[in-house]
Amino acid sequence: MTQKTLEISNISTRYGQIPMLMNVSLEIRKGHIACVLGANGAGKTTLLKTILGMVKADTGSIKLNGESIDHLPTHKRVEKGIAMAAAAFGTLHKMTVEKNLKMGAYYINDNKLLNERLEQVYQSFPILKERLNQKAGTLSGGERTMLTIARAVINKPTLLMLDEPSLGLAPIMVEEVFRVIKKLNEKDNMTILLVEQNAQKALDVSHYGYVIQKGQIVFKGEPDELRSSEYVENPVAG
Amino acid sequence: MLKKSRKYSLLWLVVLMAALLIAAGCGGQDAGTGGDSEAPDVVKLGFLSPITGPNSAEGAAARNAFLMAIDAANASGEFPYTIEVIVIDDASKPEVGAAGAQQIVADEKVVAATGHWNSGVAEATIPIFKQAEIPLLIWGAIKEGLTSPENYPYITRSAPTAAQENEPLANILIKDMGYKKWFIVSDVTSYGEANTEVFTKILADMGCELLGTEKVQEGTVDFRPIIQKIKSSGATAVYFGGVVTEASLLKNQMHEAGMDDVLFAGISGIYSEDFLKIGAEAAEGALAIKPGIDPSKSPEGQKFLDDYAAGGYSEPVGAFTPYAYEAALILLNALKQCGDNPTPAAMVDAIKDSETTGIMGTTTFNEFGQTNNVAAYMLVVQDGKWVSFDESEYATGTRVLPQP
Amino acid sequence: MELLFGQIINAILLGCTYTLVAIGFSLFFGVMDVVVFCAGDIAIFGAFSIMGAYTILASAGIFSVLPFTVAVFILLLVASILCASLGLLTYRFSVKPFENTSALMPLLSTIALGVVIKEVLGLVFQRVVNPLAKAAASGGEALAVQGGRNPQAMPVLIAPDGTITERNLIIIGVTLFLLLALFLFLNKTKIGLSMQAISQNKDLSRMIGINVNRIVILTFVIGGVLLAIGGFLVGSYNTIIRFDNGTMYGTKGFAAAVVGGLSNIYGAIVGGMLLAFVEVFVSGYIPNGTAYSSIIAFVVVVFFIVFKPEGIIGEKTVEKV
Amino acid sequence: MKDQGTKPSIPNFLYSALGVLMINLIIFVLLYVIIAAEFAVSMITLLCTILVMLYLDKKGLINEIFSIFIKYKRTALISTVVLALIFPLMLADKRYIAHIAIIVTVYGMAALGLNFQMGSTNMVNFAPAAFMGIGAYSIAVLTAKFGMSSWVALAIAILTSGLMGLLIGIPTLRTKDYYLSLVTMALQLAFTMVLFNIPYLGGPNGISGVKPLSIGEFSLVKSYTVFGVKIAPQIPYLYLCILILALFIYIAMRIYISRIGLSLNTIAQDEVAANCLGINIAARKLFAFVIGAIFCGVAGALYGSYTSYVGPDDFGFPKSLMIICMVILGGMDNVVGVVTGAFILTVITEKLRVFSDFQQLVYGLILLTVLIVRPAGLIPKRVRNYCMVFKKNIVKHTQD
Repeated sequence: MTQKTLEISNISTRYGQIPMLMNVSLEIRKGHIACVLGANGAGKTTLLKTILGMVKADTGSIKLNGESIDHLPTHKRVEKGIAMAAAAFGTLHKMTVEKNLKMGAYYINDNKLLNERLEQVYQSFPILKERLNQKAGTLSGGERTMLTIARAVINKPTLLMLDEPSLGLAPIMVEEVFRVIKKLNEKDNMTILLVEQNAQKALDVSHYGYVIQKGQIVFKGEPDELRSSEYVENPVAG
Repeated sequence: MLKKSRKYSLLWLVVLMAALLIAAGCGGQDAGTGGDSEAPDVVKLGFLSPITGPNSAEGAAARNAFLMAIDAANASGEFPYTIEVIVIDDASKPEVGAAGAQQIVADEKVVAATGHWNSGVAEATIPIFKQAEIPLLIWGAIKEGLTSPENYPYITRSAPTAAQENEPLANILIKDMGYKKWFIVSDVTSYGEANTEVFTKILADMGCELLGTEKVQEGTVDFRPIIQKIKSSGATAVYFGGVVTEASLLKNQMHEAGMDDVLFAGISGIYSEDFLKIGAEAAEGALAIKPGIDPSKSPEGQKFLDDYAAGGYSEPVGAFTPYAYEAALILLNALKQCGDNPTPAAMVDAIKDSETTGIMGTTTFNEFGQTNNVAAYMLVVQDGKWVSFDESEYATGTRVLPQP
Repeated sequence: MELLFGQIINAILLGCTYTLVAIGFSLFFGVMDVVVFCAGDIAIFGAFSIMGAYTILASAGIFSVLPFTVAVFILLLVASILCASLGLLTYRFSVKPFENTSALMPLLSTIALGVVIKEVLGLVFQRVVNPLAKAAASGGEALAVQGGRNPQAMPVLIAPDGTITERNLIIIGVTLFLLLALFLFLNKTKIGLSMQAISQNKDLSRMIGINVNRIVILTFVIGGVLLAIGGFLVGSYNTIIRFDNGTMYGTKGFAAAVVGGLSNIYGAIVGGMLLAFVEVFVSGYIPNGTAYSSIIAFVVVVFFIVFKPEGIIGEKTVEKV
Repeated sequence: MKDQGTKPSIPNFLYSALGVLMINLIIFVLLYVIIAAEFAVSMITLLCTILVMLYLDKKGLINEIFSIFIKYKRTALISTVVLALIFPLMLADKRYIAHIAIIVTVYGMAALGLNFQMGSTNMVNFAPAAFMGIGAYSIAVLTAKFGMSSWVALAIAILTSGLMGLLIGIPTLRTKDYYLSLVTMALQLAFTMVLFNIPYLGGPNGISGVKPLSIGEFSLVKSYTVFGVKIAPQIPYLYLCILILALFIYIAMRIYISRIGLSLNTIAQDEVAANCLGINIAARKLFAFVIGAIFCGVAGALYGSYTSYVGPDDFGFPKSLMIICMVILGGMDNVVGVVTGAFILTVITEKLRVFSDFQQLVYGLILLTVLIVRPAGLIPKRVRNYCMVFKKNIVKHTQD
């Protein structure tokens, strides 16, 4: 039996009068990486925010591990194990890297466990260990992306959502980021929802893919199916 | 269609204009039908004082006293008409006062007005009364230039000016007691300004040393920087030219800084129960000059105080409350002179030539409307009470004021 | 020399009162990104609530039974609760409705709320002496006596000239204690850290799982308590509280916060002290300077805003596009 | 004021010149009743009017009315002018009411001035009263101390207030939002304190003996007898004020529909974007400050010369707050709304004189309520329509 970590059915949201998402449905199996591809303004970030409860859905329902989380506020959803990493949202720029990570582990009250987790994170992200006492605001773009991912991972979330991790990074950093993502999935068996513009890279690591356009899912399928579809062959310009 | 409507519109305009003009005309006539020759049933007086705002205690007490006098007059049956008072609250703001003055002069039955605790407000209303040719008798504002040849005879004043009030104080403190080193603190109001100006001049005339002048904004609560300054200046006496709250805070904080060896003297503005309340123990030994004669010394005055106490008013008698009462007496006296049908013009003459003996002595006006009655007496705080200086333990020598 | 020393003490004391109000501004600004202009009025409300509580409790005869410190504690507690509630009201009616509008709306609405608070205080209390000032001055004996009778003179502790009195030490001490407590709270507790996180990045904080609403509400509660104590000190320092002083403390506190750097709580201390020193020294050393002290203080503020808007210890922010 | 609740359109017969006339007439009758009636009647009428206005606006009928006015603009203009001419005559025997009317026009001008900064450009300027003060003190000093003709003095007052607007505007170019507000607030507070402390300007005593405006020998603040009827001394001055207010409204509308107005709005929306569009932000902001200062300055000058006394108390922070309140209450960036706001607040202030202890409280509550319940004001800003009142198309392509 395949467990579904996340099940979204018929979500619609609006920004003021403007519809942002229309009847979006998607699901992620446990231990899979699913990617959502789409252009700027297609509604990718809104989708993630809706899952996290930062944007209210007008209709539809969201289930995490088969349990409805529609009524929960954002912080409760985080407690349930959804973590989101988004470089575009920035960091706590006046705090040190270490504090940023600790703030990420907001719900861990046990100091021993916290230190354990921190150690694990340092192992996965050696780049951060060198920067522990540096203020987050002074990090480079790649380091910042790593920090946001690390901060999300520290909770060992049921579902990790990554919002355009490759955005604005040098090619070599992009490679690195996707390597980390793959490792998180394979080694730590983490379920990941990856939202990307960089379709090729995303599909390389994903198990399943969706294409979103103007707030609607227009295509879904295995990575290979997506690759051969019109949506990816003519990648939507960013 | 458009043309037609335009035609209609013009027609309508004409009709409309005619209708409105007629309405306006009727309105005008209605108001005009006040009998001019017959004796009126009602004669109105205007009264302005700050009933709300920072000086509300003084203003309300003055209103009480004024109304008390008018009610008594109405009850006495001496007048063939009822005297009504339009009480206007000027809130110590010139603009509000000016609007109030407009309200008074707009009433055709008004024959005279009296008012003002604040000189600034008086400045704003004087042109209005002058222009409406209605006499204004000032009972509380003390700035020098309010009564002047230009304003005469419409503007008269039964209260002393700043100079008339400060001179007796200076005479006692400088000539009699010998305080020579002064420091002046005042608030930045026209009252404080007027006092500072006059007192500075007096100090210069009497050959005293003025070691510094500081002006504070109304509402200041922290006088400590100034007190340090006074302390290091070596002044033996502090003159405060403002009103009660700031005065009592200054005295309080001086006491706190251990400066009981410096004399604290002020103008009538600090003579108030609040000074004692806020100053508490620190108020001891503060001096204040009060214009007029002590009401409790004369039977009429004592009667006024008793009546006021019996009236059950919440505001205590202030320094100028007797003046408001006196103003009522002056106006009533003038009304009597005018006979059955008083007019503003008749009142102007009646007031300027009046000679009224009330609770403050006899009031007559000089060639530009200023009162000739300039009595004043000094008070001192003794055991949390204002006591006439001559009767205090300070005068007998039981207690001593700071050394000059 | 004695003059200088005395004036420095004056400036520090005045600076303490400004600082406490300024911290309120910084706290609210940090977390909500709004200028809560009625902070000064909340502080004055705190002072009045102490007074009101005092009057009520004293008439019930409670103070004659309790020791002085307990009595003061009770009064502070009452004031804190009332101010915290007022802080909540402020949030509910003047800040929350404008979360998604132009940043100037909450500024205007809190100014309006400040006017309302001030006028209501004025109507209810007019100006009354703060009895606690006297109570503190007399070491508790006068507690049972409302304004008026026989507070004892301050015991002189360290005294070149009697300027440093017990009360002044209490004021400085309480301010330092509050600052220290605030520092520890912000850096060592989860709530404090969350507040910092929210002030740096609100969306991210929600994403991390911080219950932003709860923390914001808590901020207003804590701010209210701080301001209540600030009001208590202001009242004790001045020995009098006026209903309309809130506007003055509000403007000065805001100015101090801006001079120090609005989003930086420690900037409030620097700003408050700077402003107080400017005022006291203009007043104390320039002949007839008192009239100009506030003007010069404002000129300093304008200068800072125009030439160094990030404040003395604030960090320069780059315009986000 | 009979509206069929269900029908979201205006009865047909109002779509005509006659309708315009009727609406105008109703407006003027309401104005007259509100301003001249006794306390209770006036307040109830005011309240009902506001409720009806809100109702009409909810149904979108206010815009309909505006469009009728635009359609029949000639009738609208003529009838408005005629009514504006008649209005003071109706107050001929009521000096107090005429006084209120003058104050209304004065604050109308000041609120229009502030609207350039606050409404159009979203710069909350806390110093409109200071600008008024500069105008008032200019005319006071020039006429009372130098004995200048009051018209020359008025012209110089315009210059000085414009100059002050420029001076105060310059530092604000570097600042935004709160910081701008604080700068203007500090300037406003400092302004009053400076007035209090300059002996030449009379300190707290202010300056009295300001000459009233006059045309030749014909003083505008004087009682005249026309056709045997003694007319209140305010009436000539009221005519002048209405004339100037009308002129200001015209200027404000012209600016609103011009490119400048549009660019001010753009700056209000997004300064960076405005800059990218090639709008000279500095020039536009300064323009908003200067013209606003001039409007306020003229208002102050007219006020000073009318009361013949100026004092620092009249131009303090509470006054600024009141003017801000007017703009917000009426509707930011809406010329008609702003003047309406000035009218309502001034009348309330005067009618509530008896309760002047509550005056500030009432302002505070009004401001708070309006901000929470209806932040756009009584008559909200409408979508731009460039062929509105005037014939010429000033901007051909709308971008809204």
